[in-house]
Amino acid sequence: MAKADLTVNIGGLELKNPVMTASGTFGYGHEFDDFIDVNALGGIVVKGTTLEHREGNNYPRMAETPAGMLNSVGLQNRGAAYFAEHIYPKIRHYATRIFVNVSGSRIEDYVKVAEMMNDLEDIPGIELNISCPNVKEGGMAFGTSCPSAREVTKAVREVYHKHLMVKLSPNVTSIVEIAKAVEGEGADSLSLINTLLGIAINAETRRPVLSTITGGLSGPAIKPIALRMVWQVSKGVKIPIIGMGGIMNATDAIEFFLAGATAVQVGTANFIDPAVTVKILDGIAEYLNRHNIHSVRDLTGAMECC
Amino acid sequence: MAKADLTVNIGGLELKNPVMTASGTFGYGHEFDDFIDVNALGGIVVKGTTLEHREGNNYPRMAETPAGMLNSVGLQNRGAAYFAEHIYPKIRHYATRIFVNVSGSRIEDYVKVAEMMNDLEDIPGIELNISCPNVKEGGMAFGTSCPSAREVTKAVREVYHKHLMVKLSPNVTSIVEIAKAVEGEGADSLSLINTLLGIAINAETRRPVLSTITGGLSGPAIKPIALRMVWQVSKGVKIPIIGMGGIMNATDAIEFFLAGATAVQVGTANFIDPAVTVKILDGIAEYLNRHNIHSVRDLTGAMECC
Amino acid sequence: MPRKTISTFSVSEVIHLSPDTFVMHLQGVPPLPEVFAGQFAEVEVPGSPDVFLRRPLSIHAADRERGMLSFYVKTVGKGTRRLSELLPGEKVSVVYPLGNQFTLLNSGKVLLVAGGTGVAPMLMLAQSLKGAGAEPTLLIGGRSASDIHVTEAYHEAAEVLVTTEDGSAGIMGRVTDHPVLKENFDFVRICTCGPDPMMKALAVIAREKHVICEASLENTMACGFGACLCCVVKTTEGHKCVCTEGPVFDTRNLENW
Amino acid sequence: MPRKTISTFSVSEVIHLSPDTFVMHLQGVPPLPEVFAGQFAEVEVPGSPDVFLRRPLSIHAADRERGMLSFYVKTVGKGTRRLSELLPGEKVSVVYPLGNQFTLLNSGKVLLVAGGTGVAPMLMLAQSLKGAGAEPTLLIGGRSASDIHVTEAYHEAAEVLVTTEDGSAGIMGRVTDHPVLKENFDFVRICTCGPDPMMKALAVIAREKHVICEASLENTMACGFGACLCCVVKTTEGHKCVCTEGPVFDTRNLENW
Ligand SMILES: Cc1cc2nc3c(=O)[nH]c(=O)nc-3n(C[C@H](O)[C@H](O)[C@H](O)COP(=O)(O)OP(=O)(O)OC[C@H]3O[C@@H](n4cnc5c(N)ncnc54)[C@H](O)[C@@H]3O)c2cc1C
Ligand SMILES: Cc1cc2nc3c(=O)[nH]c(=O)nc-3n(C[C@H](O)[C@H](O)[C@H](O)COP(=O)(O)OP(=O)(O)OC[C@H]3O[C@@H](n4cnc5c(N)ncnc54)[C@H](O)[C@@H]3O)c2cc1C
Ligand SMILES: Cc1cc2nc3c(=O)[nH]c(=O)nc-3n(C[C@H](O)[C@H](O)[C@H](O)COP(=O)(O)O)c2cc1C
Ligand SMILES: Cc1cc2nc3c(=O)[nH]c(=O)nc-3n(C[C@H](O)[C@H](O)[C@H](O)COP(=O)(O)O)c2cc1C
Ligand code: FES
Ligand code: FES
Repeated sequence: MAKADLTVNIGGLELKNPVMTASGTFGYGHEFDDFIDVNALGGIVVKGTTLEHREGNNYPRMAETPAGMLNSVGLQNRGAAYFAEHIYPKIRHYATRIFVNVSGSRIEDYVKVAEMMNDLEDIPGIELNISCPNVKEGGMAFGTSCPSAREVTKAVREVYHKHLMVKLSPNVTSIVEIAKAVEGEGADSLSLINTLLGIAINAETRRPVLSTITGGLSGPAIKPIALRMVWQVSKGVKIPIIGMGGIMNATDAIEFFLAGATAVQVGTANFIDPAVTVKILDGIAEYLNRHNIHSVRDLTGAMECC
Repeated sequence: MAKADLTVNIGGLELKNPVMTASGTFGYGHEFDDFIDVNALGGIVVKGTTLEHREGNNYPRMAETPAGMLNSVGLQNRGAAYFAEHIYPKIRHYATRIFVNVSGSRIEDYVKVAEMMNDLEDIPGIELNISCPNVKEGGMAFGTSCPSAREVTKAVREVYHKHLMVKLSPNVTSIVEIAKAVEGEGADSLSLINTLLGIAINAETRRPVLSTITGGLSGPAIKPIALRMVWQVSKGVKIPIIGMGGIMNATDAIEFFLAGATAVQVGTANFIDPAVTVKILDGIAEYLNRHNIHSVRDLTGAMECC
Repeated sequence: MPRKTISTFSVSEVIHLSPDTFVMHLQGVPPLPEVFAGQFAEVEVPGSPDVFLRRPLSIHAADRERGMLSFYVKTVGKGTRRLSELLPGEKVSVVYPLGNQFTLLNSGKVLLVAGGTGVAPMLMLAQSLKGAGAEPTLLIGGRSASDIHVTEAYHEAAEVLVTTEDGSAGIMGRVTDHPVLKENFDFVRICTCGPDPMMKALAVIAREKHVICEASLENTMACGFGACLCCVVKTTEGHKCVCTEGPVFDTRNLENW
Repeated sequence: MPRKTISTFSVSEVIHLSPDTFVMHLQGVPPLPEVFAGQFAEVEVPGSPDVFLRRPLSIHAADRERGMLSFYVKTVGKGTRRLSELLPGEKVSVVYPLGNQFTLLNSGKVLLVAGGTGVAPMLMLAQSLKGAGAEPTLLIGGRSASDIHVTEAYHEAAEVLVTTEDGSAGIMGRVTDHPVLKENFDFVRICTCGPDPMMKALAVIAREKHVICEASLENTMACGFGACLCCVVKTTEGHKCVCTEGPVFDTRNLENW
């Protein structure tokens, strides 16, 4: 039979396949050059980029949890100008779509970074991170109320002319309301979910494991919640959804498509198997062939239930 | 050294120890008679009881997930009157505190069941379940907004004269606000967390695993989230907290005490090891002895961080 | 009913009958509690990162005095795969005996019908029926000869009949195609375990023949002993737990059967 | 630096040196990539329900031609416990070689100081230094004689000195009490791996003696190759990843050392 068609289209932007990497889990891509051909991926989202250089939170920043982990990196990065000058030139020639995850504490900062990203020719889009649970002000605060989610999306939309993906927080009562608010302000796509706020405690020392006490939970533990949110949001909005949360293999990725995602991002799994993304790609192709499905696009929202 | 003191006091009600069982995971207690001495426990919460008999949701009601499970039992029970007449007489003589988990879809129903429970001498308290994610109306809807949480607590408090524990939903933006609202209406204690809303999908059949599509996620996967919520709520309210979510062993239970819980409930772990509760009890005593701590009460909120 | 226990067994042998079917023999501390035909166990899957819950498996054989418990298992997913790889000496925790049992008639011809791993409880059932005074006939269906693993013990306990879909053993077709269900049907009861469609077809035949059909169900379970209410089946009296009020049901009591 | 790889090894032997210390020998497909003293690997913990992430372990020995990789491990928790129980033939996935390395001086006396499992990278380091033309002295500290496992290979590569807290082997006290650090200190450099307080004390001594101290850190890690930014240490130039810019640091660059 014909080779499976893996191309997808997220709001006008074509990806050669639906497997992207999640911000903060894939560095700038080149960290994986020894393990895989990064060009094989549908897209990569580089780590959270803020206007200014940030040192991030103090060590320890990581705690292993059942089928998952907590992190409190806290957006450590060299700032948007450094990215544009020093990192972008090194990675722009990857034959994959590179998205910059734009993070911040103030709306003006988001706007400034977004403006700077307009000028980077080989950056076809940004992922607006309004859901980082690991910084004191801003971050998640924007993503957990409709008015603030609306406000920051609107401000960035006004200045940013390419693909605007907005990344939603799962730490909310109704993610659909936030999704609709953001869609209403002109987002081109939605990515979800960011991490769930959690704590790990060391019973022997009677201290929190993380320097920040709370951190963001990722990994397979959160997959059922992520699938539910993708499914709910896909019923509530028209723009495409990029699903993530605990994807470890092709079957997990397919579940996200069935729930309503057009593409997926792989996060924590990269730490455990740095070649996992290409294995997921192969597995998706194998699934499509085995089920005689021509295009991966036919899986989006194809869960039979209602 | 002296034997560890395991007694705890939840808002005036003394428990012989802090290990209780979670509603819906321990039947009416007698299901465990072959495995453990139920009288050894600090308390048991019997399954969700509604005014009328309920058939619950259709099969399948269960999906295994990474380090957890989804359920959509949907409050199957014979109704409060049946409980009072046929079940209560059989279990009232357990030498442990028996709490009835009162569930419903309408405020009048909660109130009627609570009233009936007043008369059951050997039921020292009820757990008001405003957080069930598995029924169409009511349940979780009450627990995810402050006004409705306040309203139902107030109505039940007016008629119920014994210990009123209110069980909170984790599917909210700010569990602290809900907790404060409920405390303000006179709850004696808070129990948290109920399950997180999730989905499991069978990629091969392209169908949801559960008949209801969504279900409630429990087990170790949710422990970091539960610990975080217990910690947040314990900083925001003065009434005691009964913590739960993924407790599998004594170390997990101790983490909940450190985060701010006065007692704990063990849920899903009972399915995997029906004797787990007494092992947890032994483990807590061993921990106290090893650390030279006289009373388990000294662990509550003892996480050193701030 | 005997008391339920949680016991630790040690693997004595895993015998592979075919690429996806194996018998697992466990050694415990005798004497074991009494076990009845049709009862099951909730078996731990040790050392498996992906498996959270125990797995329900019918008790295939139990030797009280020697402390042996056996399971007849088909590899269908991660848990059964891991069980198939267990090495002698590995420890496995087992919660058992669980559930009700097939009715042990003490006279008359009883037809046992097994499809796939539905054969698991059938040897013990045949032996028990024969011991009680009934005359068991065991009809086993599979896709091909490699699915049928009938040892001497089966022939000692029952008259054994076989169907295979490809005709490579016994009569070609499905169990429901076997002549024993058609001409001269002289059984007083049918006991069955296997895929739902097969058992439903047998329930229909039993109704036509005016005999009782007992079917053993395999609903997914979280606990296995009545605590979670996840395993329900719709009966004429509402939802019943397969783990405590089953797994064996009189099919007349099942809705839509 | 050699390319990093993910490779599957098979356990050839787990040798228990004491109740909580073992050496794990793995067999891979030769030739292995070149490995330098101080580098580490991210080792899968196979078949463990409680372990989600890989575990970082220093490479204790590597034989490129024969395809052997060895680790020197202390059992401290669930992951290391499971590794200690691996049986010959079990498969383990390893991501390596990771991190930088100790500086290989080609002349002068170099003092290597190891505490606890800090001894893991020290044999290879001593051998490499000796091969390069330097003169290594290896000072190993433990609680008692049963913590010290010095084989002939150590004596061939370095002069070996020992301290134990209870005096059951070598000099009584901690490594920092050893006279070699006091009188006639004629080392050009200190290389150390072990508990932070020990390494910090050595950094202070090195500063007094006006020599460089290289310390190998063991921060908790999620990835091991620079992707997660979880393993940072504060340096004079801000946060640096221990997994890519370390694990070996010149202690002058570490804040509060
Ligand atoms: C009372 C009872 C007795 C049983 N006796 C036996 C026996 O003697 N021998 C035997 O081989 N099996 C028996 N089973 C079935 C057995 O429990 C399942 O095959 C097993 O749990 C699958 O586990 P797994 O991890 O290998 O599969 P998983 O990886 O969990 O699942 C693999 C696939 O099988 C499906 N599946 C899993 N369990 C069931 C189920 N119970 N019903 C329908 N689909 C399911 C899943 O949805 C999935 O698609 C019995 C089940 C019950 C309830
Ligand atoms: C670069 C590097 C090289 C290492 N080399 C070796 C080696 O050669 N031999 C060896 O035995 N160990 C080495 N370690 C330490 C080793 O990685 C940990 O001991 C191991 O990960 C513990 O896993 P576990 O599952 O047994 O413990 P867990 O069950 O995860 O934890 C048990 C206890 O140990 C604590 N703990 C775990 N890891 C660390 C850590 N990195 N720092 C401080 N506390 C920790 C936990 O907080 C917990 O209290 C190295 C670490 C790093 C980063
Ligand atoms: C170590 C780490 C760092 C992360 N950093 C960021 C970040 O900078 N920006 C962001 O939007 N999300 C960040 N995330 C969240 C991930 O992009 C992703 O949303 C989340 O981990 C869920 O996916 P997963 O379960 O596949 O990891 C980070 C996650 C981890 C584990
Ligand atoms: C099968 C099942 C049934 C449940 N039924 C109820 C219920 O009737 N009422 C209720 O308040 N919580 C119910 N719960 C939620 C538990 O009481 C508990 O809040 C949750 O499972 C988290 O704890 P755990 O991770 O220890 O299981 C149920 C949970 C499970 C798994
Ligand atoms: S499996 Fe839990 S009640 Fe039947
Ligand atoms: S461990 Fe991931 S960056 Fe160092």
